[in-house]
Amino acid sequence: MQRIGVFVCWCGSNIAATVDVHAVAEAAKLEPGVVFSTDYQYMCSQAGQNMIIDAVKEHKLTGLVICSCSPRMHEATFRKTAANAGINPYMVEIANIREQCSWVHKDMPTGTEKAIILAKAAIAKVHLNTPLTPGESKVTKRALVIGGGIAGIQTALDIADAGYPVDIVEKEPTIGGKMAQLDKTFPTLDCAACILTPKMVDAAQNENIRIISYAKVEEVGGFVGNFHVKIRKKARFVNEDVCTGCGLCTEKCPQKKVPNAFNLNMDNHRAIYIPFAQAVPKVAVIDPDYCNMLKNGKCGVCAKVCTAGAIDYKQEDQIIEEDYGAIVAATGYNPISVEKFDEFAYSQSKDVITSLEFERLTNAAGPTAGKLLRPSDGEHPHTIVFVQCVGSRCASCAGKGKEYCSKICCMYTAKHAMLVRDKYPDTEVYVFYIDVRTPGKNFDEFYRRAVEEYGVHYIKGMVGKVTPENGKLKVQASDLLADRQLHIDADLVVLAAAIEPDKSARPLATMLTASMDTNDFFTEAHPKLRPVESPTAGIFLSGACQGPKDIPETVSQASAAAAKVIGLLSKNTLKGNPCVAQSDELMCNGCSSCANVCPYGAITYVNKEFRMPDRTTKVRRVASVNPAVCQGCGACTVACPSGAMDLNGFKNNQIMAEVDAICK
Amino acid sequence: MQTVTRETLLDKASALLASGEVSRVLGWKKGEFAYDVTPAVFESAEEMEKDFVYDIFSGANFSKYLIKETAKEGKVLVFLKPCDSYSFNQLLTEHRFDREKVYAIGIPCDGMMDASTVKALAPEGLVSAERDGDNLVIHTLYDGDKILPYADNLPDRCRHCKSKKVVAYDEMLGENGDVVDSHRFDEVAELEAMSEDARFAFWQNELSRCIRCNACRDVCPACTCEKCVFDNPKSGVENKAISDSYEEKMFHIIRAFHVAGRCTDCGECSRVCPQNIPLHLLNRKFIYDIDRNYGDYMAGAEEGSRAPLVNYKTEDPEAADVLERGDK
Amino acid sequence: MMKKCPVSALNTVLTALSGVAPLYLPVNGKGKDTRAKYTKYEDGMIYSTALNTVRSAKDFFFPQTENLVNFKVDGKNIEIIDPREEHEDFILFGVRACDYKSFDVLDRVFLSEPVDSYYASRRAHGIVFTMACTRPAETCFCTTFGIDPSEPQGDVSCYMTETDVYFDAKTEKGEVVLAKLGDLLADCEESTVNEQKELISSRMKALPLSSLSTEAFGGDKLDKLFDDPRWESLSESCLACGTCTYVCPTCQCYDIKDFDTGHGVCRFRCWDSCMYSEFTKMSAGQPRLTQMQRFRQRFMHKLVYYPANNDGLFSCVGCGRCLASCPISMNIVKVMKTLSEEAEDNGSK
Amino acid sequence: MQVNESNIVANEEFRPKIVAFCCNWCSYAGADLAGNNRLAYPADIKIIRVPCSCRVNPMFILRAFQRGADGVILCGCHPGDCHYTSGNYYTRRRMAMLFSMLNYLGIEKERTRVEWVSAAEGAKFAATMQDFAEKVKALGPNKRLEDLRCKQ
Amino acid sequence: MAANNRPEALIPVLGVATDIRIDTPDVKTFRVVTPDGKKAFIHKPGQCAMLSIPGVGEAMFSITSSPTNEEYMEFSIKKCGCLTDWLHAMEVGQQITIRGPYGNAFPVDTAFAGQNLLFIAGGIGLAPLRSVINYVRHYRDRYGRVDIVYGSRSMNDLVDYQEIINEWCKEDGINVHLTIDREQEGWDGHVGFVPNYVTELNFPTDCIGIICGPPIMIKFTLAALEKMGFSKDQVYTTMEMRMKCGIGKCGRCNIGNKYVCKDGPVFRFDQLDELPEEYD
Repeated sequence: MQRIGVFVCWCGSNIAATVDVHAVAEAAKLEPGVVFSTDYQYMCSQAGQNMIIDAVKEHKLTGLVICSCSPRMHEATFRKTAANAGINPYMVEIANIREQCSWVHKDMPTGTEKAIILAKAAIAKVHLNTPLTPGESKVTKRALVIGGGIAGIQTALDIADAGYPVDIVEKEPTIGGKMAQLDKTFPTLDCAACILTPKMVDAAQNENIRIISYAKVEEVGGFVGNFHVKIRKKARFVNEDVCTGCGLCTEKCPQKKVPNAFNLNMDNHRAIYIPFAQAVPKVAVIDPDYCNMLKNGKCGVCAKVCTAGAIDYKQEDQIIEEDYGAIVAATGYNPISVEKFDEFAYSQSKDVITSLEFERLTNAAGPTAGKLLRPSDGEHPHTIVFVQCVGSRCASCAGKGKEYCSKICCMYTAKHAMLVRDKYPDTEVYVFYIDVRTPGKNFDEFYRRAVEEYGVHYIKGMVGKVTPENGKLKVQASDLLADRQLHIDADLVVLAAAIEPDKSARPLATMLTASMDTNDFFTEAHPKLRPVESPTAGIFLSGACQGPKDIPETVSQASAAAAKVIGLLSKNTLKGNPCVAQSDELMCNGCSSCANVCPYGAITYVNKEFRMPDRTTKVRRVASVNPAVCQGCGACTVACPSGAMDLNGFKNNQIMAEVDAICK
Repeated sequence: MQTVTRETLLDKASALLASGEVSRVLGWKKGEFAYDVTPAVFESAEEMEKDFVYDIFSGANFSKYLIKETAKEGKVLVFLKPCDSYSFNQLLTEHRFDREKVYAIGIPCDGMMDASTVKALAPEGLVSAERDGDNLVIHTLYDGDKILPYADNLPDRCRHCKSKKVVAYDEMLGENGDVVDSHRFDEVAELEAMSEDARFAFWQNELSRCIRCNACRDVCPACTCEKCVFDNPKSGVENKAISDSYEEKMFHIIRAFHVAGRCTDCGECSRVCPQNIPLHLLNRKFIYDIDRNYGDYMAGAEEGSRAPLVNYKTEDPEAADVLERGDK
Repeated sequence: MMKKCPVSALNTVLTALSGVAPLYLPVNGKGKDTRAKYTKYEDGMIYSTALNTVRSAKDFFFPQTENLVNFKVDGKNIEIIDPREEHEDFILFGVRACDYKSFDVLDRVFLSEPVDSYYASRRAHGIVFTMACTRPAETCFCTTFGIDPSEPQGDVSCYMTETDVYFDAKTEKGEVVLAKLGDLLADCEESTVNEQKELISSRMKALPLSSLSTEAFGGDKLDKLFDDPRWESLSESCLACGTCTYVCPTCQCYDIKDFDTGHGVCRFRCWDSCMYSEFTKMSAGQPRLTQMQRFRQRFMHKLVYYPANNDGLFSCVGCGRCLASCPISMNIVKVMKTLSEEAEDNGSK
Repeated sequence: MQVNESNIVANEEFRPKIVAFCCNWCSYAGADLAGNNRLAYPADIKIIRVPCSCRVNPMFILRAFQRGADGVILCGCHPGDCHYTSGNYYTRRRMAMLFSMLNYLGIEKERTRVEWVSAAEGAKFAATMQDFAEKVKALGPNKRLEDLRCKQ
Repeated sequence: MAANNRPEALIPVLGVATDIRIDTPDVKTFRVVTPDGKKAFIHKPGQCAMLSIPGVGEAMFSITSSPTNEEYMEFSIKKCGCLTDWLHAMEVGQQITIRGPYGNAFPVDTAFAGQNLLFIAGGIGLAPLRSVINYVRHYRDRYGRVDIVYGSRSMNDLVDYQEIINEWCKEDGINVHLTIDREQEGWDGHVGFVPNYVTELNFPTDCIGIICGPPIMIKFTLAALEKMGFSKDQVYTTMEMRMKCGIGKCGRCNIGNKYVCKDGPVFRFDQLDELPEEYD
C-alpha cells in the first residue's frame, strides 16, 4: 500500500479560475492511500517543488500525484523533484487538470468535478506504480550523416570539429548537393561555389570525416547510441584511392552521349566523368549504362589513358558495415516534376524551364558557360516570364503539386530577375506571383531592389496558359491588381517549381523508424522545442529533409543537429526509457505474436529451463525483451493473449485502475 | 463415404508401432455407446485392436494433445482430418510443439457426427447410430429406427466445412480433397443483416446460457496459453463464474478476440459446449471480417503465415468503414 | 390420497400452481437448442417430458453465483452489509428421481453444522414435484445407486401416462399445495399407477447401464483405488474443463471471491471445479499437481470419500448428464467400469 | 448482486461517461492543444494517456463499459504518422475487429469510435469529442454492456 | 423480510488492528479486537481464523495468542502474497474482517493433559504453536516437562524473539533450544538445521511431539523423532492447506475424507497416514 501525496496546482488563475483547487485537494484526501493533500499557487516553482520535497519527508510518501498542467509540460520536472526528495521518479503521476480540464470547461462545478475524477484516476494508477530504473547502454562515438549537401557537410564538419569521427553517405559520386548547382545566392549575390567548395574541401581533408560517396544506406539496426548500419557503396569502376582526378579519361572516352545530370541533362558528358570540376572526392566514375566496355566488353580507352591505373572494370558494389551512436538525416530536396502542369507547356517547349535549370544556364560552369541562351535555339532571350508557386500552395492540385509553401522561390526568383536585368538590361522580365514572401534578414530589401532598381515587372496574378507558337511562348496571364488579362510573347518561361523531399527519404525513414509527415518531410520530435531531432531517439534532422529551407536556415539547422549529436556522443552511456515492455516468462508460451508486431525487433526468443512444481524441469521457448531497443509502444502487450507481455509504467492493471476510477 | 476404414488405420498404425517409427498413437477409443468415443493414447497394436475405433463419431481434433504428447519420449502418430490439419499447422506456426516428434497421417473426411447432433435427432433413448451409405441410421429404445440423409444432418461445423484438404501430413491415406466453399459465412451474414436490437436479443439469449465451464477454451487448439487471462488473478479480468450478463459477453468477446486470426474454424468450441451455444459464429464473424477487409486468410492453411492481427497494410480500411459493412 | 387430472388439463393445473407460488418446470428451448431447461412458468408454456434438463435442479438451491456479503470501505473503516433476504416459496415441477436424490447429497453438506443459511433458506422454501421416468434414457444408471425412478420422492410425486397426470402428496407441504388446487384434481386410487411403475421398472432393467455396480467402491476402498494405475489412462484426454462438474447435480465445490464494484465490495461465491488446475493452488504450492490427481479427486470424492463420511451414500445419482456433455466422452461410468475390472496388470505397479 | 439501489432522479439530465484513450504523441498532444486554444468540449470526456494507441487492449474498452462508461473513443496518430511507425496500423485492425464484433453482438456502434488526431489538430480533437459526446448522449445509458453490480 | 436472523458462518465480523509488531523482516504480529474492544470470539489452542480485507482477499491464519488471553487475539503473519502484503502495509486503527474460530485444536485438555511436551518449530511455524505454548504456560501444573526447539534461517528471522527470551526462557520447567541455519555475528547459540538439532538433543520418548514448520522440515524432523523411538501416534502437526470457506463445504482443502479446515488443521501423524498422499 502506497503512501500517496496529492499536490494540486492553481497555475495562478489558469487552473484555479475554473477548478476549485481546494475542493480537489480535499476530495483526494478521502481516497485510500492518500496521506497528504494540498494545493499551491505554482507547484512547478521552486517553492512548490520544495513543498513536495518537504511533504515526502514529513509524511514518508511513496507516491506522488500532481494535479497540474499537461505531463507533456512538467512530468519531467516533477520526476526530478521526486528524485530530489528521495523517491523513485516513476512514482509520480500527473493529473492534467489544466489543458484537459480548466482550459476547456467553463464553469467551476463542472471543472472541479472532472478535476477530482482525474485526480482519482492518477491516484489509482500511482497505487500500482513500481519504482523503475532506466537501463544503461554504451554509446558508440561515431556519427553517420546521410546526405552530402550543404546540410550534411556542415553537420559533419561541426561534429568532426568536436573530435568525433563521422561518415557522410552521399548517393551521388560527389558531395555538394543542390548548392553546388546554384550560381549565386540571395540576398548577397555571392557565388555559391565560392562559399561551398571550400567547405567541401574542408570535409574531405578533415581527418575525422570519411566521405562515402556514390553509396546508400541499406539497413539500419540497433537503437540510440548503438546503431548498426549497412552501407552499399556502388561500384564506380575507378579505384578511388588511386585516381588523381586528372580528368584525362573524361576527355578521351569515346561515348559522348551521356546526359549530364549535374546540368539537369541540358548537355552531355562522357561515359566516364567527373560531375564537376570541384567535385569531392575528385574521382572519375563510369556510368555502366553507357560504358561500352562494361556493356559489351569493347573499348577500354579509359584504362589505357589512365596513367595511375585507376580503372577497374571488375569493381563490385562494396558493403560497408559500421556502428554509430547517432544518425543525421540530411537527404535534402528536389524540385517536383512540372511535366504534369500541362498549362505551362514544360514538356512541349525546351524554352520552358525550371528555376534550377535556369541556375545552370546562368552558371559559368553550366552548359552555356554562363551565357543566358534559349535552350531551343541558343538565342538570347529578350522577354522572360517567371512563374511563381508552380505546384506550391496548391491545395487543389492534388497529385501534381503541394499544399505547402516552398519558401525559397520568392527569393531566388527575385535573384534571377535581378541578375538577368543586371547582365542583360535589354531583357524584359515579368514575374507572376500569388504573394511575394520576403521575411528574412535583408530579404525584403533585396526584393524591393529587384522592383525598384532593376525594373522587374512584378505582376500579382497567375499564368493561365503558355502556348509555344512560332518560336515564341505565348503567355496568357491575369493581372489581379489591374483586373485585366495579359498576353505576353515570351522567349523564355521559368517555372519556380515547388520543392519536395528527396525520394530516398521515405525508405530511409522506414529503416530509421523515424516518422514522416504526409509530404514525406521528416517529423521533428517537437515542432518548436526539438526541431532538429526526430522522435526516434538518436536520429537527427538537418536541412530541407525536415521542411523547405534556404541556405542560411539549412546551415543553422545543420549546426544545431551537430550540436545535438555532439551532446549525445559526449556521453559514455545512455539511460534508457524504463517504460519498456517486459515478458513474464512463466506465462509466455512463445507463440511469437509479440515479435511479429514489434517495430524495433526488440523481442527475441530463448529456450529456457523451468522447474515445474512437481520438481521436473521443462524447456520452453519464451520471449525476452531487449530493454535498450524497446521504445515502449505497447503493441506487443495487446498481441499477447495470455497477458505475459506488459508495459512498465503503463501496465494493464494501471490502465484498468484508471478506467475504473474514471467510470466510477 | 469413408474410403479409409478402421482397418486401414489400424494396419498403418500397427506397422509403424512395430517398426519403432512411432512409440505412441493418438486415436479414438470406443466408449459405452456408439457416440461416446474418447481420444486416447495407444501404446501397442494389441491395445488398438481392442479399443481403437474409427467411425462417424471419430470427430475430436487431436492437434492440441500434441503439445502434451510431444513433450514425452519418442514419436507420436496422429491422424489428421482436414480441419485438424489446419490446427496442426497453426500450432506449428506458433512453435507449440516439435514437428520432428510427430508422424502425421492425413485422412480424408466427409463429415463427422457428434453426440449432441445425434441426440437432437433422437432425444429419447438413443441406442446407437451408424452410417449406411448416404444415410444415417439411428436406433432408439422406444421409437424404433430412424433413417435420415447423412449429409443433411451433419453438425453445423461439417455442413459448413471449410476444406476437405489435409494441409499437413507425412503420409496421406486415401485421396486428399480440396478447399471447398460451403457457405460457412451465411449464418454470420444473416445475423449481420438483422437489426442491432435483434442481434442483441439473439446473443443475449445464447450467451446467457453459458455456465463458464471453459470447455470451449480448453478444447480450442488456438487456446494454448500457459495460463489463461481468465484464470489469472493478476490479469484484472480473472473470472470464474458469470455473475453478471456483462461477464458472459466479456468472456466470449475476449476469447474470440484472442483467437481472431488464429482460429482455424475447426468448430470444436461449438461441439463441446454443453449449452449448445453457437460459439463458432463469434469466431467466424472475425474470420469473415478479416477476409472482407484484409484479404482472404485461413489460419493454418500455411505453416508460418503471419496472422492478420499481427500484420497490417497501410491502406487498411478504417474501423468506421468496417462497421458500416458489418451493419447492412 | 392420490389425485389426477387429464393430460389435457395439465396447463390449467400448472397455471393454478403458479398462482400458489412461482413455478419452475422443464420447457423445451426455443431456437437451435431445443433441449429442456427449467423455466419460470408463464401461461401457455408447455411442460417438457424430456427426461433430463440440461442443467440440474441443484441450481435452484445452490445457484452458480450467489452474493454472500457486501462491504463498504471508507478509509480505515469497513461496513459489513448482510444482503440476505428470506426467500419466497417456489415450486419446482418435474424433478426426476435422480435429481431429487441429489438434494439429499447436497443437504448433507450444506445443512450439516454450521448450516449454510443461503442454501437452507432456499431449501425451506422450495416445494418439489417429482416426476416418474416413463422413458428412461440409455445414459440412466440411477438404479446403480439405489434410486427407484418409479417411486420418486419429493413433496409431491407425479406420474404421467398418455392420458393422465397423477399427483401423490408425500409431505405436508405437498398436501397443502395440492389442497389449494381444489377440484382441478380428482381423487383416485394409489394402485392406478401400479402399471406405470412396473413399466418403468422393467424398462430400467433393460437399459444398457443397468448392470453397473458400486461393489468396487465405497468409503473403505481408498487404498485399493487411490493407487490404481488406470487413473493415468482414464484421465489422459481430460481437458480439465468444468463441464461435468457444472452439469452434475451433486457437485458442490465452490469458491469465494471479492468483486470491487467501484463503490463497494461484493463477496460472492461461485461454483468451482476440482478439475481446474487452479482449484487447490496456494501460495506454498499445489497439493494436486497433475490432471490425473485432479481427475482422481473428483471420482474418489464421489465414490469413496463422500460415502465414507455419509453412511455409504454415493455422491452420484446416475442422472447421466456428464455422459452426454463431456467434450471427450470420459465419465463416471467409464471410470467405474474400468476400475471394477480386475485388471491383469494391476499388480505390476 | 447489486450493492446499492440508488434513487435515480427521473428527470435529471443524462450525462454520459466517456473514456478517451489518447496516444501520448499525437492525440494527447492534440487534446493539450485544444486546451491551449481554449476549445471547449464536454466534461463527460475523460482522457487516459497511453504511449501509443496500440497499447489499448480490448479488455480496457470492455472494462470501461463494465465500470459504467457509455462510450469509448480511441485516438491515435494518423496512419503513417505513428511515433512508433506502425502502432496505429495494428490499432486500426484490432479496433475495427473489436468494434465490429461488439456491434455484431448488438452493442450500438455509436458507442465506440477510433479517430486519428494529430498533435496539431486541437480543433479536430475538440470537435470530435463534442460530436462523439452528443452521439453517445443521444443513445442514452449503456445497457447492453453494463455490469449491474457496478451501477451505483 | 430479512433473513439476517439466521446465523451465517460466511459473514464475518469487524476487527481492528490495535497493535502491529514487527517480528522479522517479513513477519508482523497483529493484535486484533472488535471495534468495541473485545475479543471477536473464543478459541482453542491451534484453531484458526479467516482474516480479510474486502476487495483484496480472505485467508486463514493461525491464532497465535493463547485462549487464556482474554483481551485480544494475535496473528503472526508472514508476507507471502496479495492479502499479506496488504496486511503488512496496514496501520494501527485499520479495520479488517474476521470470522472463526475454525478447525480442530490441539488436544490440550485430553491427550496432552499430564504429558511432557516437546514443541518443534521452524520459522513462521512457531505461530500456531505459540498459542499452545502460552496455554501450557498458563496452566503449567497440568503438564509435565516442556521442551521447545525453535529454529529459523537467521537470528533476525526468529518470530517472537523478545517473548521467547524474556518470558519462556526464564520460566522454570521450560527448556528453550534455539538454533539458526547459518553462523551469524552476535549469535552465540546453536547453529544448524532443526531436524539435526533435534537429533543432537536426543529427547527421551516419554513426551508428545508437536511439529510445525516448512514441509521439508516437518518431514525430516518426523524422521528424526522416529529414529529416536517416537511412534507416529505421539507426534502432532498442524497443516497448511488452502482453505476458502473454513467450514468444510467448499471442497478446496479436501484430502481423502477429511477437510483440513474442519477435521484439521491439527493431525496426528498416524491419522495423516490414513489419508491419500496428497500433501507434503
